[in-house]
Amino acid sequence: MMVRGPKGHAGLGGGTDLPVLLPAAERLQRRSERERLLGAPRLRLRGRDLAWLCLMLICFTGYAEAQAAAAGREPISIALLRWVPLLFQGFVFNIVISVLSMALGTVLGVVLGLMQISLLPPIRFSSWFVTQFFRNAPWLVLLFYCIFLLPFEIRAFGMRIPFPDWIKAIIGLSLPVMANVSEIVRGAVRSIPSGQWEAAESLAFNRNQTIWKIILPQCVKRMLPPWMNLYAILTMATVLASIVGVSEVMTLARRVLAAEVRNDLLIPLYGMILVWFFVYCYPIARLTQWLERRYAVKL
Amino acid sequence: APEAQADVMEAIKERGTIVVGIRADYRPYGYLGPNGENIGIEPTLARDVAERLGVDYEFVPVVAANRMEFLQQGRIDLMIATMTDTAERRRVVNIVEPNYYSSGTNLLARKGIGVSAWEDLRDRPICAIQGAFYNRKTQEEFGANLIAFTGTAEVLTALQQGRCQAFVYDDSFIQARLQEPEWADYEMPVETIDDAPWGLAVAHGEDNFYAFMSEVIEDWHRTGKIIALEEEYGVDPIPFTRRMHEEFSAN
Amino acid sequence: MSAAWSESDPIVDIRDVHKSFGPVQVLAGVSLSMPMRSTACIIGPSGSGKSTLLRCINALVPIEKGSIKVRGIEVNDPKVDILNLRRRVGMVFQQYNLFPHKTALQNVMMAPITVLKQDRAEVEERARRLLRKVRLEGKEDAYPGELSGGQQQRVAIARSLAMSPEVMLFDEVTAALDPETVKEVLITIRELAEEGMTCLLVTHEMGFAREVADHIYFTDRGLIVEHGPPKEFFSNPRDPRTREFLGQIL
Amino acid sequence: MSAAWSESDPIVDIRDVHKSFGPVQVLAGVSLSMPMRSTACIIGPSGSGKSTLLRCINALVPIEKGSIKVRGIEVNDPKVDILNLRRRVGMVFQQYNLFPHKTALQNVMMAPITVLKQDRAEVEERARRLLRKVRLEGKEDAYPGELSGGQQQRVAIARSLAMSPEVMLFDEVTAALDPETVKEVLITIRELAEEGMTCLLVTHEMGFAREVADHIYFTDRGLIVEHGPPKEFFSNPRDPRTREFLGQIL
Amino acid sequence: MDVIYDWFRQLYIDHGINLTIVYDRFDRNRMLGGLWTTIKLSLTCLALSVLIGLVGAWLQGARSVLLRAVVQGYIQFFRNTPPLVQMYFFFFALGSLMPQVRNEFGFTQPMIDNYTWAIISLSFFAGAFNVEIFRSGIEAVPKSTVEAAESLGYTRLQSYIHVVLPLAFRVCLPALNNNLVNLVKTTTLAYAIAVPEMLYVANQIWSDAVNVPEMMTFLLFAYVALVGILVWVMRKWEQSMALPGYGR
Ligand SMILES: Nc1ncnc2c1ncn2[C@@H]1O[C@H](COP(=O)(O)OP(=O)(O)OP(=O)(O)O)[C@@H](O)[C@H]1O
Ligand SMILES: Nc1ncnc2c1ncn2[C@@H]1O[C@H](COP(=O)(O)OP(=O)(O)OP(=O)(O)O)[C@@H](O)[C@H]1O
Ligand SMILES: [Mg+2]
Ligand SMILES: [Mg+2]
Repeated sequence: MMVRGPKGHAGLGGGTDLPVLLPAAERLQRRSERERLLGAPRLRLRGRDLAWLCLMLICFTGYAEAQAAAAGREPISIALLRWVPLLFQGFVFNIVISVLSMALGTVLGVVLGLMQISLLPPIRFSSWFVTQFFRNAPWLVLLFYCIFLLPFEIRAFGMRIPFPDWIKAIIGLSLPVMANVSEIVRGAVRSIPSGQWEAAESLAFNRNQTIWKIILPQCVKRMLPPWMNLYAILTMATVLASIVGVSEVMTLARRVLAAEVRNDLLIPLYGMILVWFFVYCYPIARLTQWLERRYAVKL
Repeated sequence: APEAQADVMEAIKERGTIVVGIRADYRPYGYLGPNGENIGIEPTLARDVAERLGVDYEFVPVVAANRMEFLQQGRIDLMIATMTDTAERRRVVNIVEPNYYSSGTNLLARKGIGVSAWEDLRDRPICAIQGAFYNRKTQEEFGANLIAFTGTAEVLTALQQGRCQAFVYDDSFIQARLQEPEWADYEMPVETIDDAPWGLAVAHGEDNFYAFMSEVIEDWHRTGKIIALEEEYGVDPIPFTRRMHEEFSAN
Repeated sequence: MSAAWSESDPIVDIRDVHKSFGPVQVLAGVSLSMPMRSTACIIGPSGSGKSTLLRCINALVPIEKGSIKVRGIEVNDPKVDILNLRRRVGMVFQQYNLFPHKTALQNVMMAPITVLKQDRAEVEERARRLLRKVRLEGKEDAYPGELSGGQQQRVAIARSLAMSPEVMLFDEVTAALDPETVKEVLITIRELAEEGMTCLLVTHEMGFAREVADHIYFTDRGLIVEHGPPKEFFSNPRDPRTREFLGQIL
Repeated sequence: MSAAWSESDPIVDIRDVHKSFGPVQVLAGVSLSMPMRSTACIIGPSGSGKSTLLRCINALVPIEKGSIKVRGIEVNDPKVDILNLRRRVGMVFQQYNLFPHKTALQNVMMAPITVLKQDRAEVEERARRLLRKVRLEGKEDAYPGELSGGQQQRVAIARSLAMSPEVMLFDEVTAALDPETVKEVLITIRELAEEGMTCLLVTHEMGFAREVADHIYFTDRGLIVEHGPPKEFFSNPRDPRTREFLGQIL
Repeated sequence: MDVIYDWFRQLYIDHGINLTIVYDRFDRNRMLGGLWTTIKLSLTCLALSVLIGLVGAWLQGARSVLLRAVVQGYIQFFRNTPPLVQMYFFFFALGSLMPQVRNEFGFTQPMIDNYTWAIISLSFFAGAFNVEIFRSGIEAVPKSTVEAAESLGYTRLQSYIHVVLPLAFRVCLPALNNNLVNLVKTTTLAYAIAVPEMLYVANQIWSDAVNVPEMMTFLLFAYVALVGILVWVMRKWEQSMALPGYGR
């Protein structure tokens, strides 16, 4: 149970081995306490989803394998394994691109979102316009423009500095991410009761302090699910990066299928990629759920 | 693009590398080797170009949506990417004469569906590959109900599942499939049409490079290099390459 | 601050303030002035514009006509350093408006640390003292969602006091409080007034108003109908509306 | 409802109720029983568990030990038809909890239409009458965000009354109200009691409690320390804690 | 009309800007067909995905552990795997397991066609996101407001419909907007299973006429316009639902 010091201070110096973790632990415990009270325990599924998915795929591969054997062809698993190293390289590209463009897009998007709630009409309007444009434009088209508008190498001081395709992909993908984040921020801020603004203002918080210390922290919980959604969408959209010339996993998969000229590889191959994505994204989903709980505010 | 004004041959030599746009998803013309390297007839030709220039090579796999832009912009110096030579394309890039290859169009169809001429395709669901240049004709002239997928694996699966009755594609690919036992129930029921030449391309304004490549292609035809490559990659030499070989080796 | 203001002038000086929300006229020419170190109470029927007036003083809502001066500085002047003003004017809201993502203690500590950049340890000590003063020891680490109505109200009081403002605006500060705590608050406010703070309170508790205030204002339909020192005001109201209102007290 | 219950039995019967929030024990064995048509007040220091007790009666929070019977029906029985129960038990919350997306009128009309499936026109008429009764004519189309504290509180009262429940639980229903309105509410509650409603009120206004209640309960730290009819209770409290508390009234 | 067509033909000859979709009858018709397919696909998927979102969010609060686990599994699967692959799975793997029907040529073919599979898979995909979005909105509704509804005798469904959802909508509308906009754009993925929507048609046209930049720009305008209509409607709705007392 809670250890309370003489001043009613929680935990600290209570002689436990992990004093640093205590506040969080206590908070979590309080949350679970609360969840019990509210009668809405949050589900913890851990690996169950994954197990199901794998089972499904094993069945399917087994079925395909039997077919291949009947047709006297090389087993599917062997054919697949041959390509795993190459495909995995492509997959790493997907992840790198998604992580970096998410980071870039989020930073830009928060700024843009805050500009959308600015008190100055020109800033508000222009940021609204930028947001709308980049959110509504198809991702593929934005990436395509990146081929045009960004050079493939930069010449400076007589040197050629290559401007690799994957950086173009990051830039091209971060634009729609930025616009989406901007809307998420605007929406969350708008849903906070005005009493919170007034309270902060009456305590002489300036606008920045109000936003960063009072409003945004309360928004975190409600911004996390759409933000995670966005990340999922982005990760899946990294597939489009092939247009700027990045050999990401889906492009490679298509090439592998062409090289093998075996259509019975189609489903197992994509199935394998599906599992990779899942194995990568699922822990992130769990993490955000945990973060969501961490930032939950009792209303 | 402004880049094209400077002579690309110079740039290649200065750089020590030629950047070639190739296909990576069309066996046997350009596809992935077991270690992920680009192999096939066209990459081999590209390597030959690099050798002749005495430089290294770098491959950039291209698709229909980006290959012209890559070439115009200078991202690639040369494109050998199974591109059919058409008037529209000549406007955008400089397609080198003579053509280096050619292909015809035919059908892969289940036996006994009652198609014996192109006209029989009317209103039937027919599979195709997205972006192929004969798709329009198949639809417009023969009235087929076209279902185009991105890759051959998808098409072949759809064909086997009965989602379409035939697959309209390059005849060399179809011939290769018909050799396999899996496709024993299928046939190539119509005459090959549209013997369409393939062109390799350089950017507009690169006249030196154009002249150089033109000679290279002639030399390929003269020496029979392309026929040799066809044989190496298991394709029956097509009439076009044989004819070109005869033509150029004669004079 | 303003060169023209001296301590003998009214610290809060409101002249003919008008305010409407759309078609609803809420303040229809309110004037009021408070000398330093004084405590005034505003009483009046619900919806007569009391909360709105307090919010105008703190520049949370703009006014349409009239002037509000705090320490001689016009609150509605767009050029005025509004943050500086708000640092000197504290407010306790009718609905508390605590920050739900912070514990009681953090709610109290936040503003001095963030706004006044005061030393954290020192602020924490003061915050704990203030929470003790409003009898909330043991609830320091509770979140607003875990506090009863009266407890939240008291956190709100402590939060405002932690800024040591020169003028305090209390909006129905005793509404959720039991008589015992009301008495504590009364004592606290008296202490504060002695220490030099000026307090303006809105309240429905006449007993509390009588005890705490130097001066009582009675509002009705956006106007100050009557005002005067509490003794006089309660024993001998002149305006019929006031008389009627006071006649209803149980 | 229950066959075992007759009108002469207590309509609300609470026995030894315990309730904790985590480590905080809020109710430590509360017992209370109300005959039909009676009006009782709960008074006590802030944080003593008054609101929690009301919420337990309405089955908004589960209890850990003890029994709460309304019309002879055990509230915490998982098999009980909780909706039916709640339709008969109305509640006005300390924080009003109005539906912010509905106007005052809609707030009052919603439940009878949705829950009781009553005729819209008839409900609207009754709703307007109720809003007039709490003196909110002219504010029918205002959203809660556009109402003053007291106005919101009155909408909340009207909303509960519109369901014509048999038992009403009022949590600090007069907190945001001025004396005039308090008096109106008092009259309203008396009328309701005469019409057969049973009312349980939590209040900090002793004057109001004395006037309205048949019986007063005093809670402290989760226990009912003393109870009795108002006259007796206020004039002659036996428990020292009660005496101390009442001594603080201004 | 012909004047316009000629003008565009001349534009190509003089400036190399090749808009075959204007002057070429065949391309024009197939692009119109593509536009129509995209609109139909978008509208159907929008409606279905919102429905799935609402039901899913409701089921997430269900008592049955099993039901909640199913909803969770559904969300996690669809959210964390590429929609393109999902589409392949639906079409090629699941599609082949469905009953076969005999077509007019006397052959058997799978019962559900590619257009229907596109609708199914896109709706499920976007629906998974909508569930999460609605959930975040629902969790932002103050517990006390729900309690008020409960104490008035609302059933869980009634309070969900009349109180929780209207408030949750207001919180999550921008996020929902984002997702629906993304859904309209994601309909382009249907090209993978040969549904002739706009990208599919554009892809064929730029392969034929070598006018990738023109077609890309056309796609940009077409989608910005399509999505713009959606956003405009949603924005009107958002404004009409704005509440006094929220935001600043
Ligand atoms: N969700 C919760 N979690 C933890 N503690 C809680 C929670 N809700 C209430 N409490 C605690 O329970 C105690 C009683 O709360 P309750 O709201 O019943 O008090 P009250 O008698 O109504 O007080 P007031 O007169 O101030 O409204 C308080 O000390 C409060 O801090
Ligand atoms: N945002 C708003 N939009 C429209 N009308 C408003 C708004 N805020 C307040 N009002 C109206 O202004 C009037 C005065 O409100 P105010 O909150 O100042 O009253 P009050 O005197 O504090 O009342 P109470 O004692 O009930 O708190 C009320 O009639 C209210 O309906
Ligand atoms: Mg008020
Ligand atoms: Mg209470």
